[in-house]
Amino acid sequence: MIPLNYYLILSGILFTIGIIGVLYRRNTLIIFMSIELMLNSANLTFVAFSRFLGNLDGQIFVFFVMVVAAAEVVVGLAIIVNLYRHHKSISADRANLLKW
Amino acid sequence: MKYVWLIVFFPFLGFLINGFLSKFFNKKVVAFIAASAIGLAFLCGLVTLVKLLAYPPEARSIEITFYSWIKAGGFNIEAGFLIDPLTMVMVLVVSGVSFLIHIYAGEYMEEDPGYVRFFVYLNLFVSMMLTLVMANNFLLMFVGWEGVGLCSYLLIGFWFEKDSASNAGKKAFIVNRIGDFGFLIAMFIIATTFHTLNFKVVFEKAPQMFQVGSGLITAATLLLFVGATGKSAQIPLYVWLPDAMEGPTPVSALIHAATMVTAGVYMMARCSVLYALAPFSLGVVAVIGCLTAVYAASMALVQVDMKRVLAYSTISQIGYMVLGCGVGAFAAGIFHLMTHAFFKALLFLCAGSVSHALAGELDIRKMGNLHKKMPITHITFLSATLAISGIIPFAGFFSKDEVLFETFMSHHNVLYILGLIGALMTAFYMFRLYFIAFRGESHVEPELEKHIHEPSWRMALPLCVLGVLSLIGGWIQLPFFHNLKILGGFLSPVFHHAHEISKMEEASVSVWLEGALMTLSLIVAGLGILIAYKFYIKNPELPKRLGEKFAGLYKLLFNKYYVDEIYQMVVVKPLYNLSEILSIAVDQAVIDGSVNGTGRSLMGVGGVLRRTTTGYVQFYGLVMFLGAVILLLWNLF
Amino acid sequence: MILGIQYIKDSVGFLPFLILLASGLIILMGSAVSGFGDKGRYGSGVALIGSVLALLSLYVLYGLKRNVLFNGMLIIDKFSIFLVATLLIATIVVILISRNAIAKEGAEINEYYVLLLFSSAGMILMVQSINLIMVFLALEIFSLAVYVLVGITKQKKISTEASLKYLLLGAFSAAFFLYGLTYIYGATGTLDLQKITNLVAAGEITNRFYLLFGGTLVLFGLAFKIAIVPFHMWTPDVYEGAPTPITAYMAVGVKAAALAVFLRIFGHTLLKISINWHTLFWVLAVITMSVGNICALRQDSVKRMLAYSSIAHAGYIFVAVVAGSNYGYGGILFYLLVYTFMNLGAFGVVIYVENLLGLKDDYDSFKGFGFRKPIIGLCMVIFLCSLMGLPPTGGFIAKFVVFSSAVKAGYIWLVVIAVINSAIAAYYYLRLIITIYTRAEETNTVEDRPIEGSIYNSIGLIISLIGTLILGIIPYGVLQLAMRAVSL
Amino acid sequence: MHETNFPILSIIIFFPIIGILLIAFTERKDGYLQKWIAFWTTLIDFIISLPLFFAFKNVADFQFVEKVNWIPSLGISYHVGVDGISLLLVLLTTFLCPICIAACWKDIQDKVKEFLIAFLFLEVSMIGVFCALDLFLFYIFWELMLVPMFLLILVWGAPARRVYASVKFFLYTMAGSMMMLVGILVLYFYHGKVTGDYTFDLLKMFQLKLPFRYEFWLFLAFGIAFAIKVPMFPFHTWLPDAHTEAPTIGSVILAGVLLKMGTYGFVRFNLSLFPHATMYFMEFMGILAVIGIIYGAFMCLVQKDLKRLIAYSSVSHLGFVMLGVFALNVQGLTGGMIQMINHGLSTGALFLLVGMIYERRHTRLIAEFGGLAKCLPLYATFFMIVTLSSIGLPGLNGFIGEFLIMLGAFKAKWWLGVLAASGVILAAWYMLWMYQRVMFGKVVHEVNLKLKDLVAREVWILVPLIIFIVWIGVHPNTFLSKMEPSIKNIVSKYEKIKISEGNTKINILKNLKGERS
Repeated sequence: MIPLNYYLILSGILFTIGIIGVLYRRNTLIIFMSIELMLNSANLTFVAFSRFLGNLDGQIFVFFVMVVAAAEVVVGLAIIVNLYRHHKSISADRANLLKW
Repeated sequence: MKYVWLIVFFPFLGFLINGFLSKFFNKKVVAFIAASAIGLAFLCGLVTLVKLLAYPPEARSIEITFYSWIKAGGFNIEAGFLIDPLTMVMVLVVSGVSFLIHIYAGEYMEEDPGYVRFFVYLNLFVSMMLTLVMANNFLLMFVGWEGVGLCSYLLIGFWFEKDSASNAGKKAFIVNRIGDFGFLIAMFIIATTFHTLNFKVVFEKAPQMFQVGSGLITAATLLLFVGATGKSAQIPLYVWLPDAMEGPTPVSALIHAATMVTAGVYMMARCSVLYALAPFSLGVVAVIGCLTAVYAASMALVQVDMKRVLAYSTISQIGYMVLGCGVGAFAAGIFHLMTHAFFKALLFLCAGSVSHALAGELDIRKMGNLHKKMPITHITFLSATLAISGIIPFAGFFSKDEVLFETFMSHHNVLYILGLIGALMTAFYMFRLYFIAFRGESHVEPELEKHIHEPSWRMALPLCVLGVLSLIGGWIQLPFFHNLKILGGFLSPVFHHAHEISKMEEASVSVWLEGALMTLSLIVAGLGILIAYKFYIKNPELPKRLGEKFAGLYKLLFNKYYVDEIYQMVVVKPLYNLSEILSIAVDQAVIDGSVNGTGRSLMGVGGVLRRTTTGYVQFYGLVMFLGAVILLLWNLF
Repeated sequence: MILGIQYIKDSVGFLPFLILLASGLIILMGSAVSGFGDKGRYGSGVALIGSVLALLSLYVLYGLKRNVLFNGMLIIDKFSIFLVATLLIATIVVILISRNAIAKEGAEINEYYVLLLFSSAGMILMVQSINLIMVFLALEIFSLAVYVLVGITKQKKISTEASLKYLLLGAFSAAFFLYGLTYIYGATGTLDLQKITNLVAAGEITNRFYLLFGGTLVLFGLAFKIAIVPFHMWTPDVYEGAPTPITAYMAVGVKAAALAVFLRIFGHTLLKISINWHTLFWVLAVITMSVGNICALRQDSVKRMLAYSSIAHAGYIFVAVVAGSNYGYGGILFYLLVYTFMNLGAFGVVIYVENLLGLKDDYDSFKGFGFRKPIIGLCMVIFLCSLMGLPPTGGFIAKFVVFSSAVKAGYIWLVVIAVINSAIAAYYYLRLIITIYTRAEETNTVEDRPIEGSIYNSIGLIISLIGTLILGIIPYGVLQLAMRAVSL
Repeated sequence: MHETNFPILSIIIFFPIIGILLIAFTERKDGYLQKWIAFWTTLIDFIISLPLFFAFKNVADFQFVEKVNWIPSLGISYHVGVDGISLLLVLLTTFLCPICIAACWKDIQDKVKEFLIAFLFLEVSMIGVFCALDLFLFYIFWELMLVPMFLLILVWGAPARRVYASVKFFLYTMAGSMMMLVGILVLYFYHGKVTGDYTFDLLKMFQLKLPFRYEFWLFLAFGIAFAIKVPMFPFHTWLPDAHTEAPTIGSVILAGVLLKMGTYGFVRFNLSLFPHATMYFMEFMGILAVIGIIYGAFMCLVQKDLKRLIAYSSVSHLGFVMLGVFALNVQGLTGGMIQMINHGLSTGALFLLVGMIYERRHTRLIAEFGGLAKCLPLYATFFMIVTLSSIGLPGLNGFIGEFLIMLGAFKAKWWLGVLAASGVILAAWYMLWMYQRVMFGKVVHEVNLKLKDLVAREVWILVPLIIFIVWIGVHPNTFLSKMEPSIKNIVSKYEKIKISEGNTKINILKNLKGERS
C-alpha cells in the first residue's frame, strides 16, 4: 500500500503549485484555475486521510467542496466578465484604482 | 481695651466709605471723612495709651484676640492685637503723623483728578500700617507688612500715566517682595520650631528652648532682617526708595519717610528677644545699618532733586535706626524712629509746599532765596534741618546721639566713627539743601517767581505742628538723667527680656564720657554745617570746581554708584533672558517639540505604512502567504 | 421515519436561517412577477419583515435547551443565539440604511436584498455550526453572496475592482482554510468540533504536528475574514469600493461570523494545546491594532478610515482572545454587539452624506455637517466617541470589559499598548469630529431641505444610537447575557 | 458613614440634565431664552448644593452617600458621596457655573443652544467626578468631560489655532486617562484576588494593602493621568494652547474646575490608595511641583498674550497646589486644598476679566492695551483686586493657600519651601508687570479711549467672586474647618507609616534639635 505521506506530499506539491500560480500569473482566469487546484489538493488530502483513518467524513466533505468550487467559479466568472467590461482586459494588475 | 480694634477700624471704614460711596460726596467731604477717620484712630490710640498707663509697667502687655484665623492641624493663628508700649508708640506716631498729612493732603491734592482715589489708598494704608504695628503674631503683621507694601505700590504709581511712576511702583513692590521672601521663610522657621507664630508665645519659648547663638535663631533673625532691608530700604534692597519719590509728596512724607519704611525697624524691635539670642545677626544688622547710613548719605551729597536728597537721607537715617537695633539699643532705635518721623515728614511736606508754590518744580538748582516769600515753610524746614543734623536741642540730636552713644558703649568703635562721618555728611547735605533752596540767589524761573506763595492754613498747620515736634520731640528722652528718659522707661518692659539675655549692663556710665561724646557729635554736626555754608553761601563756585576735580567720584555719586544699572544687568536682564530662552528652547522646542514630534512621527509612519496597500491584488496575496509562512514557522518550530 | 421527524423538530432550532431563506426566495419569486417594481420597496419590505421575524423567532429558540441538531451538524446554544441576534440586528439596520442608498447607486435592487438575506443566512449557519463541513459550507454561502454584493453596483469601476479583489483573495484564503481543515481531520479523525475538543482535552491526539499545521492554516482563513494583520490587506480596498451599506455589513457581519467560528475552534480547543498560541495572538493583536490605527491616521476617505478602524477594532477584540478566559470571550460577544451598533451608525451617517446628500465619502464632504444637520451630526459624534471608547457609550464598556479580561489574565503590557493605541486612534476620529464642526466654505453647501425617504436611514440611525447608548449606560443585562453565552 | 435617604448628591449631579432637556425643546433662535434657562438651571443647582455645606458634619467620613448597584457582576455601583476634600470642589463647581452662563451672555451669540447643552453636560460630569466613590463611575465622569470641553474649544474657540489646541487637549488628556484605566483595572483585579471581592468601590479599596511593586506602578499609572490634567511641569504645554483658544467661559471652567480634577485625583486616589509609593515619590513630585512654580512664572514673563500669561500662571499656581499636597502634612494638604478653591476663584475671575476686555477690543495682546486704568477705572479696580489675590497678597485668599502650602513644604523638606517662596517674588513680577502694561501708562491706541467701562451685568458677575476672594482671605476657617477632619485622616496614614518604618527624615528641625538648651 502506498504510504499516507506520499499522498500528503503530492497534495502539498499541488497546493504549492496553486499558490505559485495565484501569486505569479496575471491572468485572472489562470489565477482562478490555480485556486481550483488548491481546492483539489485539499480534496486529495481529505480522501487520503479518510482512507487511512477509515471513516467516511472526509470523502463526504470532498463532495461538498466540489459543489462549492463550482459555485465559486460561477460567481467568479461573472465578476471577471464584469471586469473585462470595464477594462477590456482580465489582467489582475489592471484592477488598481483602489489603493493606499 | 476691648475696643482697640477701633484704631484699625476707623481708617478702614474711611477707606470703605470713600471707596464705595464717594460718588455722593464732593471733595471737601471726602477729605473730611478721610482725615477724621485718622483723627478718630489717633484719639482711640490716646485713650488706649491712658488705659495702658493704668497698668503696672510689668503688666503692660495685653493681648486681645478676635477669632481663629487660620487653623490647620496643630497650627492655629489667632488674629488679634498686642497692646504694649512699643505698639502704643508706633500707633501714636503713625496715626498722629498720618492725621497731619491727611490734613495737608486735603489741599495739596486739590487739583488732582484722582483725589478720591488718593484718600482711599491713604486710608487703606493707615489701617494696614496700624495692623502691622498692632498685630499679635507674625502672620498678621505680615498682612500689614504686605498691605502697606500694596498701598505704597498704588500710591507711588498714583500718576500711573507716567511710565516712570508705574515703573517705580512696580519696582517698590517687587523689591519688597524679595524682602518678604526672607520674612516668609523666617516665619516658616519660627512656625516649624515653635508651632505658633504668636509673638508672646514665641518670645517666651525662645529663651527656654535655645541658647544664645543658636544657629536656627540666627537663621531666622537674619531672614527677618532680609525682610527689614526690603521694607526699610537698607543695603542691598534700598533701590526702590529713591524711585518711590515719583509718588505725590504727602505720600513720600507719610509712607516713605515717617511710617512704612520704618516698619523694618519696628519689626526688629518687636523681635528683640530673638535678636538678643543671635549676636551674629545683631552684628550683621549693625554693620548693614551703619554702612547704609554712610553710603546713602554719600549719595545724598550730590543729588539735585529735593525729594531725592530727602529719600537718600531717609535711607541713611533708617540706617541709624537699624544700627541702633544692631547694637542692642532697641529703644534708641525706636526713639530715632519717632523723631525721624516728625522731622522727615516735615521735610517732605516742606518740599511739597515748595513744589506746590513752584508749580511742581523740585530741582534745587532752580530754587533759591525762598525764605522771604515762604516764611512758614522756611522756618519749619530749618527746624527740621537742624533736627536731622543733630543740633541741640532739636529732636534729632537726642535720638541720633543716643544711637551713637550706644554704639560706642557696645564697643563698636569702627561703626561709631562711621556713624559720625555719616552725621557729618548729613549735616552737610541737609544744609546744602537748605542753603541752595532757601538762601543764596534765586534761580527760580521768572514767570514762576511771581506765583511763589505760602500755602493756606490747611497745609501750613501740619508744617507748624511738625516743626514744633521736631524741636521738642526729643525731650521725652533726655541724656544724663535717668528719670527723664521717659520713652526709655516706658519701653523698657518690652526690651527687658532682650537686655537680660544679652546681659547688657544698664549700669550708669560716666557722665563725663557721655558729655564728651555728645560734644563730639555736636562738633561734627557743626562742622558739616560750616562746610555747607562755605560751599554754598560763601563760595558758590567751590562745589563746581570740586566736582570737576573729582569728576569720576562725582559721577559715581551722582549716578548712585550705578547700582540700579548693575541690578538691571545682573539680575533682571538675565532672568528675563533666561525665561525667553526657556520659552523657546524648553517649552516650544523640547516639550512641545516632543509632543508634536510624537504626533508627526506617527503620521509619518502612517504615511509609509499606507503605501504598503499597493492596490495590486497579488501583492496582497503574497503578503498573506508570507504571513502564513511566518505563522507556520512560529507554530511548528 | 423517526429520523425525519427528528429533523423536522430540529428545524425549529434552525428557524432564523429558514425564515431568512424563505424571505429571500419570496423576493426572488415576487420580482419575477411583473408589477412589483424595481424601486426596491417590495424587496426591502419583505427583507425587513423577514429579518425582524427571524429576530423574533430567537425568542422561541431561547426557550430551548442547549441542543445539538441534525446529528451534530448544528447547535443551538446561548452563544449562537447571542451572535445570531447580533447578526440579525446588523441585517435589519443594514436593510434600513440601504433603502435609499442602493436605489441611488443604481444596483439591481431586489437581487440586492435577496443576496443580503442569503449571506445573512449563511452567517447564521456559520455561527450555529459545530461540524467542520458545515463551517466550510456556511463560510462559502455567505462569502459568495458577499462577493456579489460588493460588486453589485456593477457599472462602477471601483466596485467591480473591489469585488474581484475580495473574490480572489477570499477564495485564496478559503483554500488555505480548507487545506487546514484536512489536517485537523487527519489529526483527529473527525470533523465534529465537540469530538475534537474532547480529544484534545483528553490528550489523545496522535499527531500534534498535523493539528498545529492545520490549526495555523485555519487561523489564516479566519484571520482573513476578521481582518487581522497581515491578512488585512484587502480590507481598505474592498471597504472603499463596496457600496457603503455593504461595507457596513461586512465590517460587522463577516467579522462576527468568523469570530464565532474562531472562538469555537480556538477558544476552548486549539488554544489549549500550545502555549505558543498565546504569544502568537499577543503579537497579532499588537500589530493588528497598531497597523490599523497608524494607517487610519493618514486617510482622506472616511470609508477607508473606517476600514482601518475596523482592523484596529479587530486588534482590540484579539486582546480578549489572548486573555483566553470565558470572561474575555463574553467580552468579545459584547464587543461585537456594541461594534454592530456603533459601526453601523457611523456608516449610516456616511451613507447619509454620500448617498442622500450626494457628496463624496472624503473628509471634506463632512465639512460643516454638524451645523447643517445638527442632530445627525451629533449622532455621528456619539458614534465616533463610542468607537473611540469614551463613556457613556457602549464602546467604552466593551473596551473596558475586553481590556479588563486581559488585565485579569496578567497581560498588562498588552493592555498598555492597547490603551496607547486607543489614544492614537482618538486622533483620526477627532479629525472627523473637527471636520463635522468646521465651517464649510459657501461653495460646498447643499440646500437644507428635507431629503426624500431619509426616514429609513434615520430609523436605522436611531436604532444604532439607542443601542450604543443603552449598552453604555445600562449594560448590565446584555453583559450578563454575553457572559452566560460563553459559559458553555 | 452617614447615609441619607434624600438623594441630594444625585440631584445636584443630574439637575443640569433638566436644563439640557428644556433647552433642547426651544427654538434655535431663542438664544436668550436658552441662556435664561441655563442660568436658572445652574443657579438652582448652586442653591441646591448649598445645604451640603451647612448640613456637612465636620468629620472625616463620606456623607450624603448614595449607593445603587449598577453592574453588579463586575462589582460596579453608582456610589456617590462627599467628604471634606470634595465638598468644596463640588460647591466651587456649582458656584462657577451660573457665573459662567452670565458671562457668556453677550459673548456667545452663535449656536447658543448647542453651546449651553455642551456646557450643562460638562457641569454634570464635573460634579460627578468630585462625588464619585466608585472607581468605574469616577472614570466615566472623568472621560465624560472630555467631549463637551473639546467641543467648547473647537466650535466656539478663537479661530486661529482652535483645532490644534482642542486636539492637543483631547489627546493629551485621553492618553493620560487611558493609563489610569489600566491602573484601575489592575487595582480592581488585585483587590478581587486578595479579598475575593471584585469591586470598584473606593471605600473598600481604601482598606487594601498593596505590595510596594504594585503601589509603585499604580501610582505612576494614576499619576500620569492626574499630572497631565493638573498640569504638572513637563506635561503642561496643552494648557496654554487650550486656554488661549477656548472661549472665555471655557477658560474659566478649565482653570476653575477641570484642572482641579487632577489635583483632586492625586489627593483622593494616589495619596489614599498608594501611601508607600506616595512617600517614595514625595520628593520627586515636590521637585516637579517647584519646577512648575518657577518655570511657569518664567514663562509668564515672556508671554505677549494675556490669556497665555494667565494660563502659565495657572501652571505656577498649580505647582503650589501639588507642592502642598505632596508635603503630606496637615498644613500642606490644607493649603493645597484651599489653594485649589482660590485658584478657581482668582484665575477664573482673571479669565472673565480678560474675556470682558476681549469682547470690547477683540484682541488679547498685551501690547494692544496700555493706560486702560484711565478709561476703565472700575475694570481696573476689579482687575487689581484679582491680580493681588493671584499674587498672594495677605488678606486675600491666595495668601492663605500659598502660606500654608509653603509652610507645609518647609516642614517636609525645607529647601522645597524656600524654592517655592521664590515663586512668590516672580509672581509679583510677572503679574504686576502685566498689570502695568495693560492698565498703566498713556493710552497708546486710540481705540482704547472709546471703550466702555463695565456694565451692571459684568459687575454682578465679578462681585460674588470678589466676595469669596476676600472671605477666604479674612476668615478661611469657614472652609478650612470643613476639610480638616478628612485631611487629618489622610495625614494620619502617613504618620503611621513614618513611625512604623522609623523613617529617618532629614529635616532642618531634627538637625538642629541638638542645640536645645
